[in-house]
Amino acid sequence: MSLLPDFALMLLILIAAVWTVSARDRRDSVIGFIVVGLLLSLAWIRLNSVDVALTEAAVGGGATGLLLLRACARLGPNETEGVSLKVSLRILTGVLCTVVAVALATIVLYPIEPAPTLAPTAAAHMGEIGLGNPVTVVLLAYRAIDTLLEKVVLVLALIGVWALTPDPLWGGAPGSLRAQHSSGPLTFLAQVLPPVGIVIGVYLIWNGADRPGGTFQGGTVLAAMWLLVMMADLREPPEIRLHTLRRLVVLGPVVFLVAGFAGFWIANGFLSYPPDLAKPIIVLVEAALALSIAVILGMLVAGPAARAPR
Amino acid sequence: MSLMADTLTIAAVSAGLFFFLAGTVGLLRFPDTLTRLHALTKADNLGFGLIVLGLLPQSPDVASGLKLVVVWLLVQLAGASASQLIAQFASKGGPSA
Amino acid sequence: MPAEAEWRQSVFSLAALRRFATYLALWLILIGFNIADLAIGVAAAAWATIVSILLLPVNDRQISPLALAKHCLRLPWQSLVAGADVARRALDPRLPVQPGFITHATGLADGPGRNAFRAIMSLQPGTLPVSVAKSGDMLIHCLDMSQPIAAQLVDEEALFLQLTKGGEKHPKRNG
Amino acid sequence: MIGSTTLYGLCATGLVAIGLYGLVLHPSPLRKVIAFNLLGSGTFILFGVAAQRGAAAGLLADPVPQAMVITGIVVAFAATAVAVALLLRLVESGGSTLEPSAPDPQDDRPS
Repeated sequence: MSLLPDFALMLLILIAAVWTVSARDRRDSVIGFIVVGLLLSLAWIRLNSVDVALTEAAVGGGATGLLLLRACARLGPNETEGVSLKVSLRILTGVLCTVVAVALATIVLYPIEPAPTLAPTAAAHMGEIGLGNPVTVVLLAYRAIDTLLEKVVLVLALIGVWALTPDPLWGGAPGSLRAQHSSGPLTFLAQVLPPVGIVIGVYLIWNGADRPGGTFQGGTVLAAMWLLVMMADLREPPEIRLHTLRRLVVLGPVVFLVAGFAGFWIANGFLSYPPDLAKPIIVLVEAALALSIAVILGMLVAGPAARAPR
Repeated sequence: MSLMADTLTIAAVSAGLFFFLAGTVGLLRFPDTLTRLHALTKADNLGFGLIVLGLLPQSPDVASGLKLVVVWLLVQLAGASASQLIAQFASKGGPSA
Repeated sequence: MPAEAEWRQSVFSLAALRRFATYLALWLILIGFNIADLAIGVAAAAWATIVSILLLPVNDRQISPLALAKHCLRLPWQSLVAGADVARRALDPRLPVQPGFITHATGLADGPGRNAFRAIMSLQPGTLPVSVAKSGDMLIHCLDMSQPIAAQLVDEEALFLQLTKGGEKHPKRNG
Repeated sequence: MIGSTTLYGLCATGLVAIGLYGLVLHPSPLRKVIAFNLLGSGTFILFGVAAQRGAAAGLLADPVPQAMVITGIVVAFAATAVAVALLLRLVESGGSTLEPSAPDPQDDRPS
């Protein structure tokens, strides 16, 4: 098989990365980063990791890109000076980076043989649980504890962002995400696309049990639809004191924890499921997690409250 | 049968690539942002459509083919929306608005 | 007026049903027909329909499915003409473009209808809608001013208006 | 003979180096956050290379590193969101000299 496409992709990724770091303007740098994210999702497909490719495209390029673009808009148009650093410092940093790169490249070029793998263990779990997507099996059964903690990290991150609200505004709504000038095409897109996005998001979540897809990817699609509606100014971001919002944020982790503790008396320990109930439990947990992810990602992009509660 | 399908695929995908190339040439040669948008939206849209058309005979069942058509429709919507938004943004500094 | 209310009710449920069917069809295309999946699909389509109605309220203008199908069939053809047109100009060594703006006084009211029309125009050969003034004057960027674009726009709008029927019967607007 | 997996490994190496360079040298906090994300992406691709090499038992790639990367991407996003929120708060309260403070006309916050 020819290496040419891979080589071209690698070159494009590196060029976009250099652009991202070297661009003068802040916004150009963010756009470079989004391009890197999209190219990386192609690389993930070449690495036979379709689940990761979907996540990278949705979260790595899409959600992070939107977050950074908003930050650019808030920070004003111009990059400050200060790019002119001492040449000696640049050379020193260059040497440091080269050393790191050479060390990593050595590991890549002379890897351990045979390659360590946990694939057989994961495959054995697949049979027990009856799901067809090995990545979902790892995320929700074999290494469910990691996923649970990651959900807690998401909730903590949201609490961290909300905690930056100035005191008088506590409980209010985040600043409007509206684009500066209301415009027909954006409104139209925000009216037509979200229902389609909902069907696709639910499809990704549901289908993730057996084929590529899952809670992260589906949840991000749902979050993106919500953000699109807020950007087109069809709906305002909700006030962060709303109980419904807060319940949705913790719904996923709570359902996950309940399922985990239930393992003590319906199976043999924390986060273990009885074989015949495993699939329904996992699907239930996935649905709750996806809803929470959608809400958390949306609110993370929206940022801390910027308006006093009404 | 399979030969005909393959021929159609090769022809349509090549034509699609040609239009992507033409769109890129337009992007480089056309004089201003709005004109370049024409090149991007129209030529690339057609290029993408032809690639989808070329892949249709290769899809294993009707559902996969329809999926490709759905993707095509979504890209049309995205292209139409994005080009108008960029046009609106680009013309802010330009004549009238 | 009970007759009026009843008429509205039937329009509403018909439109909602049609949207629901569209989203369910999308689900079936994505995942294939399967009884176990269908329950989830129905729920997803119902959720999508509710969101769709919240974002884009059903109004009295109904779209006739036949006209919509006819319009959709024109889409690939237009894409072909538009792409070939741009490709020809881009690859011609003389670069035959005469860019410029024209204004088109549209009769469409502000709303989804006009936005859909703009989207279609942006896919048409040689035209790219830029903005719409309050008065309804649509500013359109053209690739080649020597083409009879103004007349073409009027034709397109007439064709677009065929999509909706019954709009005149109940001019009471709804969003 | 270099295979495509090794090629992506080298690409990841480059990403890590470029990201590290930007992280160390850029004075602007937002640019540091972006560079850090590049560094992270490179690390993730290294996991992808490990996953690809660990293909066994009929699976195209080892699912364990893949699952870890999915978790990692989401956590990286959450960390970026917190960093950006901190940065904006710092700038808006006038605490930074590096980022020029720009009052946002579309936010009706009382200041």
